[in-house]
Parts: sequence; structure tokens; C-alpha cells
Amino acid sequence: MKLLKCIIQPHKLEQVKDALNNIGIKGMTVTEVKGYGRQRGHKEIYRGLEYNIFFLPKIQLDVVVEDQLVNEATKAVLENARTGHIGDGKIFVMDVQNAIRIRTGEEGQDAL
Amino acid sequence: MKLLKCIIQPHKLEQVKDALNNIGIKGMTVTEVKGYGRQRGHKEIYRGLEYNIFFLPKIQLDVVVEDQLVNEATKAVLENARTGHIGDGKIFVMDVQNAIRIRTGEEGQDAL
Amino acid sequence: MKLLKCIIQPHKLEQVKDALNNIGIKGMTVTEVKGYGRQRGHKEIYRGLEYNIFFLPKIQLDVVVEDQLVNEATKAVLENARTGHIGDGKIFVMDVQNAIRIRTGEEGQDAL
Amino acid sequence: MMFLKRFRTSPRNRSFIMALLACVALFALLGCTKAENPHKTIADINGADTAWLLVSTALVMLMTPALAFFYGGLVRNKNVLSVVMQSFIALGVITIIWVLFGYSLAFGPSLIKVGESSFLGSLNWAGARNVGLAPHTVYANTVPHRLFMMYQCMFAVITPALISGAFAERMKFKTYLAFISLWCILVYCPVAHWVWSENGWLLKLGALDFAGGTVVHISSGYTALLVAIMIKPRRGFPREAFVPHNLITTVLGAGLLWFGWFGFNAGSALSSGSVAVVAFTSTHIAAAAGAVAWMFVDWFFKDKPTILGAASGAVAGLVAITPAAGYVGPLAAIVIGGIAGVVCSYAVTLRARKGIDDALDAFGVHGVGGTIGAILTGVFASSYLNSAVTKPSLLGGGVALMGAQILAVVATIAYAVIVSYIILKVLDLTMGLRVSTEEEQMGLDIIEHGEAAYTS
Amino acid sequence: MMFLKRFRTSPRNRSFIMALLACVALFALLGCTKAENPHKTIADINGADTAWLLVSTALVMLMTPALAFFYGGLVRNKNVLSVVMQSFIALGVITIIWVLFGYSLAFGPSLIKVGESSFLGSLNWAGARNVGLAPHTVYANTVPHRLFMMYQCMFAVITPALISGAFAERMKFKTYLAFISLWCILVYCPVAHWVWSENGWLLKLGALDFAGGTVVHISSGYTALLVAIMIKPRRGFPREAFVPHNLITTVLGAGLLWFGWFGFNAGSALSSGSVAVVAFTSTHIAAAAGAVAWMFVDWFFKDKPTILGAASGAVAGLVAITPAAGYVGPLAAIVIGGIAGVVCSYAVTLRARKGIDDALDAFGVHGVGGTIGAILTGVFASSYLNSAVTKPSLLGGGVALMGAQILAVVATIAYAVIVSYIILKVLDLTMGLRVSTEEEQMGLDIIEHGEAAYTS
Amino acid sequence: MMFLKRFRTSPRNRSFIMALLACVALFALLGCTKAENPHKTIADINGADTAWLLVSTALVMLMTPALAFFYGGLVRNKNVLSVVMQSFIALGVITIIWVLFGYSLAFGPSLIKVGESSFLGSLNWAGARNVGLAPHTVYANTVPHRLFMMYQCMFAVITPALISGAFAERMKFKTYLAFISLWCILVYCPVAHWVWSENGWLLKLGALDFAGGTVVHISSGYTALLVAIMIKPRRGFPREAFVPHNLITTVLGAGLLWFGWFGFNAGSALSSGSVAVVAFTSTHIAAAAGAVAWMFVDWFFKDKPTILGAASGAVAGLVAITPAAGYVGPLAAIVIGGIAGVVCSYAVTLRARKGIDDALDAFGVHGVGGTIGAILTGVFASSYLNSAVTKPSLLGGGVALMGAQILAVVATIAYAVIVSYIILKVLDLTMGLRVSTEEEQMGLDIIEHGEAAYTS
Ligand SMILES: Nc1ncnc2c1ncn2[C@@H]1O[C@H](COP(=O)(O)OP(=O)(O)O)[C@@H](O)[C@H]1O
Ligand SMILES: Nc1ncnc2c1ncn2[C@@H]1O[C@H](COP(=O)(O)OP(=O)(O)O)[C@@H](O)[C@H]1O
Ligand SMILES: Nc1ncnc2c1ncn2[C@@H]1O[C@H](COP(=O)(O)OP(=O)(O)O)[C@@H](O)[C@H]1O
Repeated sequence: MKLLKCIIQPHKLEQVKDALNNIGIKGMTVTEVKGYGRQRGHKEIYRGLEYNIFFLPKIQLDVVVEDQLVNEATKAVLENARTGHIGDGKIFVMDVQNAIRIRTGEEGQDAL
Repeated sequence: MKLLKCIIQPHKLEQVKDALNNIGIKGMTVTEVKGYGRQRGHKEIYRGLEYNIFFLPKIQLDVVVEDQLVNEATKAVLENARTGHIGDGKIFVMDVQNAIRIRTGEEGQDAL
Repeated sequence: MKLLKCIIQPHKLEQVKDALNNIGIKGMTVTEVKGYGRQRGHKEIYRGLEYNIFFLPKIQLDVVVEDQLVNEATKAVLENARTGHIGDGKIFVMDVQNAIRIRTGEEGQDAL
Repeated sequence: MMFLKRFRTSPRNRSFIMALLACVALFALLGCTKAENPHKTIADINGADTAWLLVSTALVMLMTPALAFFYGGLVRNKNVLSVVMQSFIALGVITIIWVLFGYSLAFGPSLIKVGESSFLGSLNWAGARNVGLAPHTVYANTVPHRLFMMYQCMFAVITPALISGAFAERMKFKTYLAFISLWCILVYCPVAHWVWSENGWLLKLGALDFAGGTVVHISSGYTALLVAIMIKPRRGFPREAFVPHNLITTVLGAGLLWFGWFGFNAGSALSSGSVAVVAFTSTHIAAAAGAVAWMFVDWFFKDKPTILGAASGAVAGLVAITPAAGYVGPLAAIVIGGIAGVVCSYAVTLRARKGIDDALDAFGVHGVGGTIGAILTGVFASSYLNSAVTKPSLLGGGVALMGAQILAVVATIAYAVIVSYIILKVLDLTMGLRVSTEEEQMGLDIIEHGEAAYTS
Repeated sequence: MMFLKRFRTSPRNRSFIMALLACVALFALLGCTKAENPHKTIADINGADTAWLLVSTALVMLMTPALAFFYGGLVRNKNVLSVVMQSFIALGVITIIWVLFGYSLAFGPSLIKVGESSFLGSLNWAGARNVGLAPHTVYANTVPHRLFMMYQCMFAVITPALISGAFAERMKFKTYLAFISLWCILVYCPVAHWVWSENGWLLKLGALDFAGGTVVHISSGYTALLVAIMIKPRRGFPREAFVPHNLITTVLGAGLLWFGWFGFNAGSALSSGSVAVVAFTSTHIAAAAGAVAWMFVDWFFKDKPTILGAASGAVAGLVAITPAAGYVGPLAAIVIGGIAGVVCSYAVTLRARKGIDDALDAFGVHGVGGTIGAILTGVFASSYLNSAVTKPSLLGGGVALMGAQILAVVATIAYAVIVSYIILKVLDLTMGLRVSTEEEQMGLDIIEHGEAAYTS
Repeated sequence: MMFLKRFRTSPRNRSFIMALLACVALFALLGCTKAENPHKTIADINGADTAWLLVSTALVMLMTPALAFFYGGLVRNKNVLSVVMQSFIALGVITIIWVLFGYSLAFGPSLIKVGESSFLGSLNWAGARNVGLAPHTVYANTVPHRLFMMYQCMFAVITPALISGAFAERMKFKTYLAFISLWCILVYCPVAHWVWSENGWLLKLGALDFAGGTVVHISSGYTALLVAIMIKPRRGFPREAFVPHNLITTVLGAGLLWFGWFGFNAGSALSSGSVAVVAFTSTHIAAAAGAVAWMFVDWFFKDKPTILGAASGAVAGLVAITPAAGYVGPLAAIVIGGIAGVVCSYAVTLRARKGIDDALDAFGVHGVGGTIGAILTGVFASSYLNSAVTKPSLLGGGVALMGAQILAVVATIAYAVIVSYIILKVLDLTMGLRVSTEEEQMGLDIIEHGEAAYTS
């Protein structure tokens, strides 16, 4: 199993969720985060001074998927989270050794 | 070392924390997240329309433990986070290569 | 690539960010979390009773870096997040198998 | 963020703003404040009545920020500032319009007259000219005329702000400013003239509207329904849930609205005496009954007594009692408030099911509540409590009053809807009503105002 | 969520609600609003006094939402709506009860009389019958009787809401509604009758309670202590910290309470003259002294001057000055407010150490503050400032007033506690006081009202 | 947390607190409230005027919590309580000082006199001695003298609180308390004496300040500039963005300030008549014009109409109209408000570019707005509207008034800045102005008050 840690633009969440849904991804966890990257924040004028807002609101979407779904899931995120502007975000792929469903105690892929 | 990423019901946090404490787990990190899974949200009536609230509030409890504690910790979470209803959550087990205590610079298990 | 999951004191974020910036780290993601560890919260008097506040506000700074930057990045965090008091936090090092830039589809180190 | 560049003020925007400013400047120069009233002098001012009307005016002013909070709490995080701004800026823009010429159009000497009945005021009182400190014989003969102008100003401010609930989370701010300005001038001022001015034709017909059921709530409520239909639903409606992002803010708004409504209704007595007390009493009781009624409806049909229901019910009760406030007793107020709570709650449900996205239910509460109130005024108004009731109500054994009430309601709805339709069509073709889909997704706060409500 | 199904309205709930509604309807039909007062006419209305009392009534109304915010900020996130709702719905429910028969029980012609002393009002004024627009000779002889009824209504509303601080975060909403209804009728109305009605026995004894120290604060404060004990502590108390989830909301509540209290105290003069000024002055000063005093206590004993301390201190000062407001001067107000700040802050600490979970310290602030105020009225009341002070105070060199004060306090506490105990026992056996442990853990907002205060 | 130990109350702190308390106690004993006024009796009280001034006093009181919210929303999360506390506790501390001796210094019989002109009041009215219920012949000859004292109290409270915007997020709380106490006594009371007391030298010179442009806004605004410079910028300024953490809270503050300002300005008529109406009208209109003007400036130069701009503009308009309120008509009010909106918005930009960290722009809004208002009073004041205008204004064809206005402004600025400088120097050397860098980073809420505003 892999964890896809996707950092995306907040207003793309709904669309990405639907896309993942369509390819049968059964669960995900969303965290409100603030991100800093090449986008290097944006300029904002406040009380006459121009500031750099470094950290911009992003959504972190954690999805654990079976290995064979990784490519498809990645594609779904790439296609639906993309606006073409800097700051669209990243997908980090990490290894997950086990998953356990708390309700039933099922383990591994069955738990997803 | 392993990271147990536990997604649980918010009102179970206190109990799970105490249980982990009892088996000597010395630290944990809590994030407020929103989750989506088999529970598929719940129905809510608002202004006369029935909506599906997809994302429900969950707590993500990140606990890094030594390898030999993984089973015991998992058991503690399973037993104390369970209500028996869909939406009780998951435990994802991931590998952690190193841990460093910022205050002292200690590494590995000593840092936990 | 590695993910450095750094749990730090909130008021150290600015300084740590600048330090990472200085060694050329190009991105990071910040989450507001609550932490529990050796610090075991702190005592607070409220309405005449002394309570233990277990969970204290912390910042979780997730930084994905190329393998060769891990040591330097760790050092930067250690030096800049340290106050010398219990509760300064931890760095957890985890393996990242791939990174993808959503905007361009670039993969691996190029995506950072 | 290159993306944002696209929304930078274009030259067209600039000229729009310039024109607006020029307008204001022109009018500001025009007026010269020499105030006269042939019949009354400053010596005729009654201190107590003036004190109460000063307070009432302040209370009604507070209702507009209150509305901002009531509405603001109900929208999503990313649009709360835009909704709050729509109310807040109405205090600015409509006040200026009102002082420069709105008051004159609404209450000034008749410009368009048919027989004894007047249809519009002239610009004779523009810029507060001839609106002096001596009382006006007819409008409020014991308080300075200028105070009456200010009191009415607060009504003119809140009315277009009420409509904003209908198109929340999707209208362009620039278009909003144009809309409320035009609507105030072309809809509100004429209707106010019909109902409240010395020779207004609806007044002449004997229709009763104590504190603005027709002028304020019906005119804004039905316009709201129209705009909601014309501007189309929010992206995602009705599939997605647009649940309130902060109900505490909404309750704050409801609490302050309730408080301010004492100024709205009891202030409309324009004096500190028994009529004010009648209005105050029925206002409070109807709010209470509305809150309880809507809560119980929720409990029955949704299994839970919601706080949103209680707050909405209080507002519905307040709306419904508005036209009747000074004419009815405590028990009638319970009935009016209770009916409003039940019917408005049903109207809200119905409108949602019909696929109309009147986002914050400006129609369901103000349109429906106002109509209920106007009709029930024809049922309960008692000449015993207020000598202004000259025709018998249903309970008083006659249908004359009811007839006038229905006529007033129908005329107001017809006029408001037709004129609003024209205004909106014109705006749609020239400025556009809606932001783009992408802007809607990103939220109006950042897109239209460059600000985020909450940061941390 | 199958789980939620269990909380769906059961048939039993439905019949409960139906019965309630029927009751309301019945009473609504019953009353016919023909209002008479043999001694006064509408011509006796004084405009200035009426203006001030209209304003004061509105101000006191605002205190209930204010209380909702004060309390709401102090609880945990998951219970804030439930606490806010408890206050807000009191505006609805108690208002209806008050108009239908509560006012009559409290202020109506005597039903139960022993000699000259009356113990309860009759239903003669039920449904506002005989409560007309002419002033009542005794209660407020320059303002419409009906306005006095509304002014008193606001007091009746806030008093049970005050108690809600004691059982915050754990009482069933249905039980809450039953409790405040019964408490209003069985405790508040009688006690108000004793202290404020024409022939009330405590009034006859010469006890002074300017604006409700006994009737409002003592009766609610001691009841709060009782409920806190009977309903048992919240799960986790005292091990877990229940820290305020939003202190800004609490300060908003404190600020609006302070503001509204001018209506509560200075309005109790029932006229716009020197007594109102005396009350206004002492009210503001006592609030200030209370805030400063509690802050310094915090600074000494907890090392930090907390804002919660300052806000609580202001409220404590306001509570303590309430019975004395119209009888004492500015320096006495400093002393009363200061003492209240110190003693209430200590009471709060003590109650927590005793293991009593009066969650938001309704007892520590209102019970203790009210007692301090009632007693200190016996020390400082000055006939020089207010001719209603007929017995000498301690400083005036006598013990007669103090005796009456103590008797009033003791009688009120005894009566309130005993009757509340019976009400609570009955409710416990029939409806149950508390939600289940699991419901408590999930939070009352979602469980009892199906809503979340904040979403994002 | 060992770290926190360092901030525990040290013995030095304790004695500081003890001394303060002793002071208060001493003064409390000192005064004996025997109030006399040779010329007037209680029978001279006018009920309507009293009602209006009671309400106005309550409204002005509300402005201080309102300011707390306006300011509180603008700072960062970790400092919001500290900012709110600074305003809230001013209600406590300054009220006590005012009653004990501040009012006497400001309005009492002259202590320091040169010819007919007075420079400071004596302690003759300390502890409200001789401040009775009969009206004072000169100050407010139809309302109880004591009410006038309370009305003025609210002004004295809010003025130092206004300054707190300048040093937000970095001043020690203990130093803050000492600062506002000293500033109230050494700056506010004398300046108030000059402008408003019977024989004040600026009054004698014919300077007009209807409701406190000079006394309140100029004195606090320029002091704010001085403190901002002396205490140095916040860590990170101007590199980091200190964006508002909750603009809804700020709008709440702005709305309540607007509401309360009716008491501030229209209340300053001290009677419920035509002057109050003049002031009420111009106040509302100037706020509206300020909001619209600042919004359009934002739109032009920052591409977006911000809600912070609209809210700040409303406040700027209110500040600027304050000295002129009772002397000018509606169209002048549009001009004054509009100019204030534009100029203050520019001043705010300029000050930021100059590297001065007047964090919440107390100077840009109150200093600049107050100056604009004082000067424009010299342009627009009309004897037609208010007989208190005895010298011709510029529009009236003379420069005498303008001369007096400028003199008053300059004298106030000079005095306020010099005395504040001395106070701050002394405090800097004895107590220190600023918290340490580490404390600043951690936030004043937790460091100074041991509380967090929001928990979850
Ligand atoms: N090295 C990194 N480690 C962790 N998070 C990162 C890293 N780089 C980028 N991010 C996250 O991805 C978001 C988008 O990255 P950014 O570089 O701004 O845009 P893009 O991916 O389009 O080049 C950032 O705001 C941040 O949250
Ligand atoms: N594949 C997944 N990846 C990440 N998080 C998941 C995944 N599946 C479930 N979750 C998290 O676990 C929570 C509970 O899962 P759900 O399927 O609703 O219940 P259950 O585990 O009882 O079947 C979800 O709300 C979500 O936060
Ligand atoms: N085993 C763990 N797993 C996850 N997070 C941890 C763990 N131990 C500590 N933390 C996080 O690190 C923070 C600091 O740890 P703590 O033990 O209090 O201080 P220190 O690292 O200085 O000994 C905690 O508040 C918690 O968020």
C-alpha cells in the first residue's frame, strides 16, 4: 500500500475527491495546511505596505491506496488538481506497511 | 521505529490517549482532520434539503513507537477507539527511519 | 528523498523557515497540531483548580528533501527550533518514494 | 499570483468609479441647507419624543451590521466578508443617496400626482434642502423634520441589504453596488412614497403598514426571489451542502436584530407614548412566538430543535409583526408570530425543493413573513389600540381594511418585481451579475475584496 | 449514521410537544385584551419616563443574548450552541409564559393573602387582560402599565437563563425547557410577587431590592448550586481542564451585559430622573471596581491578570450593585463592587475545590454576588439619595433594614432551593436530567440540536 | 513549564499592586458624598434630556468594548486577548480614577488660573463630592450633575484605550496600566479642562470642539504616534505581514463604534433637542461618506475595495465629524467624512512607509482624523444651526474661528506629546515598556495573561 500525500489548492478539493471516487478510492483524509514553495507566497498590500505572504492555505489530501491503484490515483489527482499556475502543489508517495480498520480489526488491503 | 497514523472519532481521543499512556507511550501528535470513507458522510437536513456531508470531523493521532511496541499500541488503539459503528477509523502503519529530539539532539529510540 | 516531519514550538516557525530557506530548501508544508510528550502539558489554574493541559499547540513542519540535504536540513532545524526547554519537539525522518509536481507532472527530485 | 492580475482595476472600472464620484460631488454642491417648514417651529419639538426617536434611529442603524452578522454566519468561510461587506457598505452608499435625493423622492412634495394621490416625490428636498429642524406637520409633528429623515434613512439602508441574502456567494461586488443604488432609487423610494408619504396613493386607499411590512419586507423579499432565479444557483446547488460556517455569528446577528427591531417598530410610533408601547409589546412577543414555533417545527420534522430554526423564527416573527406592530395586542402578536414561524419555515423548505437558490432565504423570511404580516394586519388591527386604524379589520367585522391590505401587497410585489427585473437585465448585459466559476470556487472574499476573514 | 436514529423524535416526544402547543393555544384564546386601570388614564403617561423605560426594556432584552455569549465562550467547542440556545430560547418560552399568566402570578391582584401581605398573584391579569396602556398607580405611575409588564418580562427571561451556567454541557434540552418553564412559574413568579408586588410580604417587611438582587440573582444563583450538585459533575471533572473555547465571545458577552445592565438597574427607577442617575452611576462604578478587584486577585494568586477574571469581576460587581443601585452613592459603589470582585472570585475557587461542577459559576457570581449586594444594601442604603429607603441602614445607624435584608435573603434561598429541588426530582424521574455519557462525549450541539457551531 | 516561572509575581510586583490598592482605598474613604449646587435643584431636571443623556452615556460606554473588538480583530491570534484586555480594563481603571479625582481635575472649580482662564481643576469635587443630583448651571443645566460626570467618564475611559492601538502586540501590561493612569491624570484631565471646563483657556479663546475632536482624538492620536516611535516596531516589521486575524471581529467593533458614536456626538448636545439632531445627522452621514471614500481609495490604488478600508473609513469619518458634529449640516458632513476617508487612508499608507509601527493606526485615524475635523470645523461651523458658534467660520466669512481652532490643535498636540514623552521615559526607565523578544514571539496572551483566546 502507498500513501499519496497530495498538497492541492483548496478550491480543487471537491473536484479531486469526485475524481478519486470515480476510480473507486474508498477513503481519504483531509487536513488544512499552509504551504510554501516555488510560489513563494504572494504579494499583498496591507495598510500601504507590500508584504510577502509566505504561507498560503493549501489542502493536504492523504489517500492510502493499494499498490496497483497508485498510477491511476496519481493521474486522477494530477488531472483534477491542475490549474496550470505555480502553487498547484505536489504529490508525495510514501510506503504504508499496514492498514487496520478499527471497527473490525481487518488488516491490509481489506481495511481500505 | 514505526509511525502509527490513527484516524479516530474525536470523542475517543481522551480515552485512546490514556490507554497509550498506560502502556508507556511517551508522546503523540494530534491533528484535526476531516475524513471520508465507507461512512460516506452522513445525511443532514438543512433548510429543507437533505444533503450528504461527505467530510466528517476526525482526529488524526500520530504516534511514533519502537518496533516492539507496535502490536501493543495497535491493540490499545483498537480497543479504545472502537464504538462499533462505521467511521471508527483506521490505523496506518508506516516506517520511520530516525527520530531526533530537538532539545538534546538525541537520535533513534532515545529520542522518543 | 526523505520527509522530515518536524514538530516544533509555534513561535519558532519563522526562524526555522528562514534557516531552511537559506540552505536552499524550496518548499514546505505547515500544519497546526497539538502535541503531547515528555513535557506532559503544563499546569494551568482555571477557576481555582489546577489542571494539566495535556495537549499543547505545536507546529508540524513537513519538508521533503533530497537525500543529500537531509543532514544539513536536520541541522538547520535543530539549531533554530531549539529553546533548550522540554517540549522543543522532534524530527521524524521518513522515506519518500516519489514526488510529483502537479502543475507540470515532473517527478522525483525535479519536483521539489 | 499572476492569476490575480486579471482582476486589477481596468480603465473601464476607473471611469465607472469616477462617474460615481462626480455624481456625488455634483449633488453635494447642489443642495443648500436652508430649512423651512411653514407650520411648525423648533419650539414645537417635544424632548421625550425626540429622545425616543434618536434612540430608535440608532437602533435601526445597528440592524444593518446585525444583518451582516446574521447573514455572514450562514455562508461559507470563503465568502463571509463579501456578505458582511454587502450589508456594511449599504450603510455608506444608501445613506449618501438618501440624503442627496432619495428622501426627497420618497417623502418630498409630490411630483407625479393623480387627483389627490401621489406617486413620486419631487427633488424639492434634495440635499436635505427644506428639511429643517422644525417638525414636519404631517410626518412627525413633535420631532425635528431632519430626524425623521434620518430615521427613514436607516430603513432605506437595510432594505436593499436584506435582498443580498438571495444572491450571496456569487454576485459581483461592482454590480451589487450598482444594483442597490438603482433599486433604492427606482423601487424603494417610489414604494415608500406610495405607502408613507403625505398623499401616497396606497395610504389614501387606507392600507396600513405600521413599520414597513410592505415597503421594507415585501419589496425586498420578492425582489430577492426574482434575483435568486435570475442569477441562478450557486455552483454545486443542490447537491452540495452549504452549511453555516459560524452559527455563533448568526445568533449574534439575530440577537442584535431583535434588539434593533424595537427601534424599527416602536420607533415608528414617532413618539414616546402609548402607541410606541403597543408596538414594542407586540414586537417582542411576536419574535418570541416565532422563535418557539419554528423551533418546534424543526423538532417535529427534522427531529432536532435547531438554533438556526429558533433564530430564523425570531426574525420571521419580527418581520410579520412589522406592519401590524402598532395596531395589535399581545395575544394577536403571539398568533402572528407563531403563524409566521410555521409558515416561513415551510416556505424555506419549499423554495429549496423547488431548486431555487435564495441562499439565505431572504424571500422565505422577508417576502413570506411580510406578506403574512400585511394580511394579518387586516385581520387583527384594532382601532381600540391605535386611532390610525380607520377601517374595520376582519375581527372588527369588515373587509375594507383587508381589501386595502391585499391591494397594497399586490401592487408592491408587481412593481418591485417588474422594475427589479429591468434593472437586473440591464446590469446583466452591461456589467454581468455573476463572478466566473473559478472565482466562485476561490471565494469572493479573496477575489472581490483581496482579504481573508480569518487567518492564523 | 444509524447511531443518530436513536435520538429521533419518539411518539412520546410528539405528544409532549403537542400538549405544550395546545396549552399555548388555549391560553391565547382565553385572554381578551380589555385593559382598565381605575385610577390612571393615558393622559398620565410621561413621555420622558416612557422613553427611558422603552430603552431600558430593550437593553434588558439584550442581556439575554449577551449572557448567551458570555456563557457560550466559556464552554467547549462541541457544546457552545447548546449553551447559547439555552439562553436564546428562554427569550421565546418565558416571554410566552409571562404574557399568558406569569405576569399575573407575579404582579397581579393578590390571590393568596395573609393579613395585608400577599404571597401570590391571581390569574386576573392573565393574557395581559387588564394590563392596559394607562399607568398603574403603584408599579410605575407615569408609564403605560403594559410597558411595565414588558420590562418585567425581560427580567423573568434572563433569570432562568442565568441558572443554565450551572448545568452547562450535560443537561437534556427537553428537560431544560420543562425546567425553566416550571421554575419560572413556581419559583420566579412567587418570589417576584413577594418582593415587588403591591402587597408582597417581603416588601411589607421593608426589605429593599432595587433591581433584583434577591429576585433575580439570589433565586437563580442558589438554584444553580443545587442543580450543579444534583445533576453531578461533567465527565472528567475535575481531572480534565474545561478551558473556555473562545474568550472573545465571552468578552463580547461581558461588554453587552455591562451595557444592558444600565437598563436593568437605572431602568428600575421607572422614570427618567435623579434615581435613575443614582442607579446608573453606581452600576457603572461597581462594574469597574469588580473588574479591577478580581483582576488583582488573579494577579496575586495566579500570577497573571486574566481577562476572564476582569470580565467575571465586572459581572460580579454588576450583580452585587443590583439590589443597592438606586440607594447608594459612588464611593459605596466602589466598595460594593470591589468586595464582590474579591469575594466572588474566592467563592469560585472554593466551589471548584469542593468538587462541585457549577460549570460556569452561576452560583459563585450570581448567588454570592447577589447575597453580598443584598447585605451591603443594608449597610449603605441612604435615604438621602432615595426616599424609598425608609429604614435606617447600618451606616445610617440602625439594624432594622439589615434585619429585613437578611430575612429576604434567607426566605428567598429557602424557597428557591426547596421548590427547585422538587421540580428537579420530578424531572429526573420523568424525563431524566442528563444526556448519556456517550452523548456527552460527542457534544450537545450535534446530539441535541443536530448542528455544529463552526464548520470550515 | 519552568520557563513560565520567571514571570511569576515577584515581591516587587506585589508591593506595586499593594500600593495601588492602598491608594484606591484611601481615596475611597476620603470622599463624603454631600452634593450641592447653589443655583439649581432637582426640580430643574428635565426628564427628556436626562433620558437622552442616560442613553448616550450607555452608548459611549459600549464604545470601549467596541474598540476592543475593532482592535482585537486586527492583531495576530496570539495577542488578541492582550489588546482586548487593554480596552476592557480601561473601563475599570479609568472609571475609578475619574470618580476619585479625575473628574474634579478636569471639570472641578479652577485650581490654576491666569486671569479668567483656567488651566486645571482643584480636588474640590474629588470622590464625587459636591457632584450632586441637581443640574450644574453651566455644564448641563437640565440634567443631574452626576450624570454629566458619568457621561464624561466614558470619554475619559475610551481616550487612553484609543492609544493602545499604537503599541499593540508588544507593551508590558503592567506598564500599560501605569501609562493609562498617568496619562489620564496628566494629559487627559488638563486638556479636557482647557477645552470643556467652565473657564478653560481654550474655551475662552473661542475654540469649538463639539464632542471631543481635540480632547479625545487629537490628544490620543498624537500620543499614539509618539509611543509607536518610542517603543519601536514589532519584531519583524516591516518585513513580515501582520494581517488581521479576524476581520469579522473588526467589523463587529466598527458597527458598535458607529452605533455608540451617536451617544458620543448627539449626546454631547446634553439635551434632547435640535442640536442633538444636528449632531446625530452629521455623525451618521460623515461615517457613511468616510466608509465610501476609503473604500474607493482602496479600489483605485489597491485594486480591491477592502472591508477593512470601509470599516476604517467609517471610523475616520466619525472621528473627523466629532468636533464639528453639532455645528454643521448634512452636506458639510459628506465633505468632512469624505475628506477624512481619503486623507486618513493616505496617512496610514505614509506612516507605514516611514517605518513607524503604529500597529493599528491610532495616529492615522484619530490623530489625522481629529485634526481634519478640528480644522474643518473652522471652515463649516454655522451659527445658523447652533448658537454656540459665536465666531465666523471660513464659509461664514471670517478667520477668527479658524485661528482659535488651529491654536487649540497646536496647544493640545504640544502638551500631549511633551507630557506623554516624560511619562514614557520614566516608565521605560522604571518598569520598561516592552516585553522581551522571546515573550513577543510567544505572544502576549499567554505571557501576560496566561490565557489563550481560542482553544479547541
Ligand atoms: N519540499 C517540499 N516539502 C513539503 N511540501 C512541499 C515541498 N515543496 C512544496 N511543497 C508544498 O507544495 C505546495 C506547492 O508547491 P509550490 O512549489 O508553491 O508550487 P509548484 O508545485 O506548482 O511548483 C507548497 O505550498 C507546499 O505546501
Ligand atoms: N484509504 C484511505 N486513506 C486515507 N484515509 C482513509 C482511508 N480510508 C479511510 N480513511 C479515514 O478513515 C476514516 C474512517 O473510515 P471509514 O471508511 O469511514 O470507516 P471504517 O474504517 O469504520 O470503515 C475516514 O473518515 C478517513 O478519514
Ligand atoms: N512518540 C511520539 N510520536 C509522535 N509525536 C511525538 C512523540 N513524542 C513527542 N512527540 C511530539 O513532540 C512534541 C515535543 O515532545 P516532548 O517530549 O514534549 O519534548 P522533548 O522532545 O523536548 O522531550 C510533543 O508535543 C509531540 O507533539
